[in-house]
Amino acid sequence: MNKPPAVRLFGEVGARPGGKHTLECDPSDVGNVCSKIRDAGFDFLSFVTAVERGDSFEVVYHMRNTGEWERLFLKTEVPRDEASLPTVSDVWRAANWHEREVYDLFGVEFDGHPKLERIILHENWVGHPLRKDYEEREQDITLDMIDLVDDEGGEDHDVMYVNVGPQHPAAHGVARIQAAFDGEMVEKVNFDIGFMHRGVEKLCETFEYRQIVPYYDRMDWTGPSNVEGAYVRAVEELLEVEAPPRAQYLRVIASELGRITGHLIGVGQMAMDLTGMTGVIFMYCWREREKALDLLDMMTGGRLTHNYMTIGGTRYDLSEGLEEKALKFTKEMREAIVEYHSLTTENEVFRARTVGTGVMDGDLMLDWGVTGPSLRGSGVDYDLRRDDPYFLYEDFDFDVITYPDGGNYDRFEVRMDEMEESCRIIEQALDEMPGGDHQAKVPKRLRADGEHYAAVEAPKGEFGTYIVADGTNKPQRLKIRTPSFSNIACVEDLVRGEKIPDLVVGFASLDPVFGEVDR
Amino acid sequence: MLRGMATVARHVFRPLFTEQYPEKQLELPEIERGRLLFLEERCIKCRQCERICPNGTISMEVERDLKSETGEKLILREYNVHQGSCLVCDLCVEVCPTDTLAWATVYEAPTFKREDLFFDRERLAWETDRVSLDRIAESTFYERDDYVEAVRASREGER
Amino acid sequence: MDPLRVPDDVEDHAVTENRIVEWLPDGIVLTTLEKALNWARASSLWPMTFGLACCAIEMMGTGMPRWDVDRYGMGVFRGSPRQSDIMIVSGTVTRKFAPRMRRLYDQMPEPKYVVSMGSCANTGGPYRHSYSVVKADDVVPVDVYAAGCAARPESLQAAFLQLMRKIQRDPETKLFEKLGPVTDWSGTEVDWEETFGKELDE
Amino acid sequence: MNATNMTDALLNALGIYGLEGLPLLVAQVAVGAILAAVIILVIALVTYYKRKFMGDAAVRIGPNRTGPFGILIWVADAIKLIQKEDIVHRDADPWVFNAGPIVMVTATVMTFAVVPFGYGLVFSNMDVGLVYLFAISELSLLGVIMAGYGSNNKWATISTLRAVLQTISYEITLIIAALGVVMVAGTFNLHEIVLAQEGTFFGILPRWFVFTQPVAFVLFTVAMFGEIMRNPFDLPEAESELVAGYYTEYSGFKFALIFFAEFGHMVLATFVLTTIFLGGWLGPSFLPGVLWFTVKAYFVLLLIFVMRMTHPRVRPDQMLQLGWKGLLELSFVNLVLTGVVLAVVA
Repeated sequence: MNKPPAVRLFGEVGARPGGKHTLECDPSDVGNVCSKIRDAGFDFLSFVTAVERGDSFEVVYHMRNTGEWERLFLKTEVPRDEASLPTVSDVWRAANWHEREVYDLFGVEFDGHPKLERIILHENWVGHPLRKDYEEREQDITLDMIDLVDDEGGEDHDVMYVNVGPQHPAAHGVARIQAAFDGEMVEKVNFDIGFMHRGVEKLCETFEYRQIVPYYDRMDWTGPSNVEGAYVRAVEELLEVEAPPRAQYLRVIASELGRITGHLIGVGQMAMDLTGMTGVIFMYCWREREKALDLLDMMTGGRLTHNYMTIGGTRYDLSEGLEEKALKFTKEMREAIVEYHSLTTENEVFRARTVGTGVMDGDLMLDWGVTGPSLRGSGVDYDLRRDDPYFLYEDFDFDVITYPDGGNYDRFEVRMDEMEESCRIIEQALDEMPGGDHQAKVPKRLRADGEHYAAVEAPKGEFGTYIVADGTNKPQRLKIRTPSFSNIACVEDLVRGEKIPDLVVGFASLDPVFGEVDR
Repeated sequence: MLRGMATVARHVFRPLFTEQYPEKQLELPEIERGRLLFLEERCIKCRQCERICPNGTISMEVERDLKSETGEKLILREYNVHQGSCLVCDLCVEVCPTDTLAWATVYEAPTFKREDLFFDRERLAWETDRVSLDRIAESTFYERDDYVEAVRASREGER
Repeated sequence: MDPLRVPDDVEDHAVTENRIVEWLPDGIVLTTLEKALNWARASSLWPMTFGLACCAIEMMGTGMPRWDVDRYGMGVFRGSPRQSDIMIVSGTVTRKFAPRMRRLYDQMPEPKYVVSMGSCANTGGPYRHSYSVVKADDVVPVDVYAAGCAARPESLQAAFLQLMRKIQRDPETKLFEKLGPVTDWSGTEVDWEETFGKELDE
Repeated sequence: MNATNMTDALLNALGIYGLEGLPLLVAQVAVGAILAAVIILVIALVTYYKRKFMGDAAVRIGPNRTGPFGILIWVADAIKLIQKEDIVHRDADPWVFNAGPIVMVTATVMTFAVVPFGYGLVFSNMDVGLVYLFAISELSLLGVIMAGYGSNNKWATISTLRAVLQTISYEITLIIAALGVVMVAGTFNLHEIVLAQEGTFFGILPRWFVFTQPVAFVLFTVAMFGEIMRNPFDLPEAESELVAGYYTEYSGFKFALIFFAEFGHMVLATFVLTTIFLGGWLGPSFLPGVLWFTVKAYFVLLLIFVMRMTHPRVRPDQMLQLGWKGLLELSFVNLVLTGVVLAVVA
């Protein structure tokens, strides 16, 4: 079992080894190989993407063995003109949306996919923007192209088709859920995302390495400092730069503060969806969040868009007076969490509404590619901070919170408890802050070669960056693996047969952020 | 159920958390990034800020003048900062070798027209002078008191 | 023609003419009535629960205890566009979303106001070279632009105050002592008539 | 003030006696209009107070710029809503759509006629006051149905269905619980129900029905929350699910009417609860009766506000379960027990 999986598996699954963690195979074999890989214990598909290599597309699959913590890439090349290969959405459910995304942005077709349509861009969009030869043109999208209701289902008059969103109080941004209601019952939901698609991946191909960091801030706007880590970690590992320990500790503090702010929004919004806008719990959450934002502001110079982590360190050293303020904050935060509990989990109505609704078991969640608190709410003990340590997280003593039942209530509780753990980590980091410099020496012009994937545990789950560098000072392709994109894909299974209120709450319990979903 | 109601009732008697904005403004940390300032006298026209800016917020026009009387080889024709698209990322300030660029902790800029967010050279100078020079002078973060004094003196001289 | 551009026949709503005042004869009650109406409009701007991107978080924060826009009477966030007066374009407007945003705007009853919040809505901001991003004023007519990325709550509040001023058409109004008179970038005071006079006359 | 009818009392106070026929009618209408205006003012002030209190509970300020302490905010809201564009969208049924809010407001204001604010301070001292109250307040449900149906909007439809379900489920409990009180008091007249609560037990505990009919009180309160559609039973207008419920499509003045009717309903509920269970205007004589009434109603209002801020809303099926499988049975048990006790005592 000590051999790297790629070496161990290649004979078994009928593929060529392409590197330490990489297998290669022919496009026509993909379905076959993938089901064998899955049988070998790789139960989690992180992402599927494509990279343009001259006249062909290289389609990359990234799998994870959550039990033994092994990772594996599978690569296959399809010609540009007839880009088509078999789907693996029957092997991992998670592949469904990822393949649609590749189809949408690259024009690679997946045979046998249940619903191969554009997922992010408008259905009338011309061209595939992530192809290198894509030319921007006037897109034919006008006012009267708003299709109000998806009328598939024909003459079934008992079912009411309703658009939840894109502008809806519970849409958490801009998502469109085409739902079919039978009375109060949710029969079917169909997601339409991409309203916040800003084309970051394409933009990043035109940027130098250090210009990309601020764009990461703007993806998860509830806890930006974690997300910066995803990029910084990937680039540092690619360039083999190591940030000094002080910088790592500072990054941990920023990340955990970001996690608190992110979870406060997640917790508050879910409670607000349950209570209505008159509920006070969201306001109380914001009170603590403002305090955390003040700390981040002191630390990074920005309230929401920090751009704090640099390649090889952090932008600023620990500001004066931050330590005592942070300690005061963690103390107040713990008191506030007790208050939140008195308003939510100790409330009978809250329990009646959340316990036992939106239940999904851990295996199915993994199959959908769900990560983060939503997965841990289903009892799967999986946290990148512990399983794949970064930023010296191995120095810290913290618990990975899991709750067994996988309902809305459990996901809520995981977030509440994780905030307390974050407070603990912040206190430890401040206590054991090492001296030294906060920025390593990094060449002004960064050039990288090779490819690398690294991920961090963001408030929503595994936030990863897959960089393909070609030796210049700009990445050739930057794939951003965002947790929310995979997380909300499971909503259609999560809410089927539930009531309308539970559709809203179940969606909120996954805590999606649409900057991440659509990028 | 009752504990939740007690929590709410307790909060009625808590001190208010609100900052009454227009009357009271927060003390912002010195490193707060608000608005970009440009101290033209320091600029060596190296164009690094223009290059590092991810979305072309900064644009400059430099002319080569070999027969210049002042001895400077490069003349700055234009220097524009479009506040309306600035993403306050700090890259330009970091990259500037002569501390020409700086942040002021000024954030209010409501305008009725989009064009008003566009700062050309003249306007930047005015902005630097009026809005933010005091704040920079008070700030120890940038360590440039002498420079601020010099700029102010030169401006007063012009008038 | 850019399909997302505002059609020419849509009336420039920036300061919408008051319907009641229109058919009243010029004279005694007119100014007082108009003042009262404008005061009411400015003091009771109900925003739409309309969040787009990063700035939406700051917009939410502006409604929350720390900044509390309810002080200006703006605390009633309405989910339905039919009941809201002000649309805060709080984030990036993408090509896919733009038609929807226009529809939301059309669903709002007159008089309605739009605040463009943050760099993305102002100019496309960080994404202005992207293939899928448009500006807010390509889609809807904007009254006030709030700068920042993401715009701080204070910045948004300053924009609200400016908007209230614009609605009241009174540069000297007491609500806004802190902001002082409206000046252009060179420090000279804006000629109110010149800036808004056209809209007043129409 | 001996007259038990506020209209007559006011006319008497103005020195107008012995009117008959048409002049009497005109005078009554005029006085009624004035009193209705007072009620409207009270409700408007309650909207202001609600915003202030909610602000307080959320450690923020609430309106404070319009007028001293922001007290004119409701004026601004009202003026603004009245002058807003009135949209009747293409697919709506204009007659039903327009009539809905009017029915709601009329029903709400009419119900105040039988509420006794003090000794003799009642607009219309009917013998069937309680029956009238339940009957007329149900009319506003008709308004809700009209609004929801006329809107031709899917959210409004779902909301209307919920509203009807909820009102039917809780109305019965509400009435049966109130019947317990009626049995003890021996009358449907609200004025006399209050009078029946005079006196004290053992010289300390007032003889209010909250103490003699505690089960009925609890049932009535819960059913009342269901009836006025407030948290935790605010299913019909659930903002986070149904956008704005049955009034999603309303704008401007009609929205103002609906808003007003909702608040009116809430205020009415506090008044009724005060009258039936909390001894109305009764209290130690160092304060006038109207003030006692106000104080009691105020605390009931606070209860509604705090409930609204604290509790999540229940799911429709849970709401039905509670209504039909819990409250209804209990209310009947209470009714029978009251009868038995009364028979024994008699």
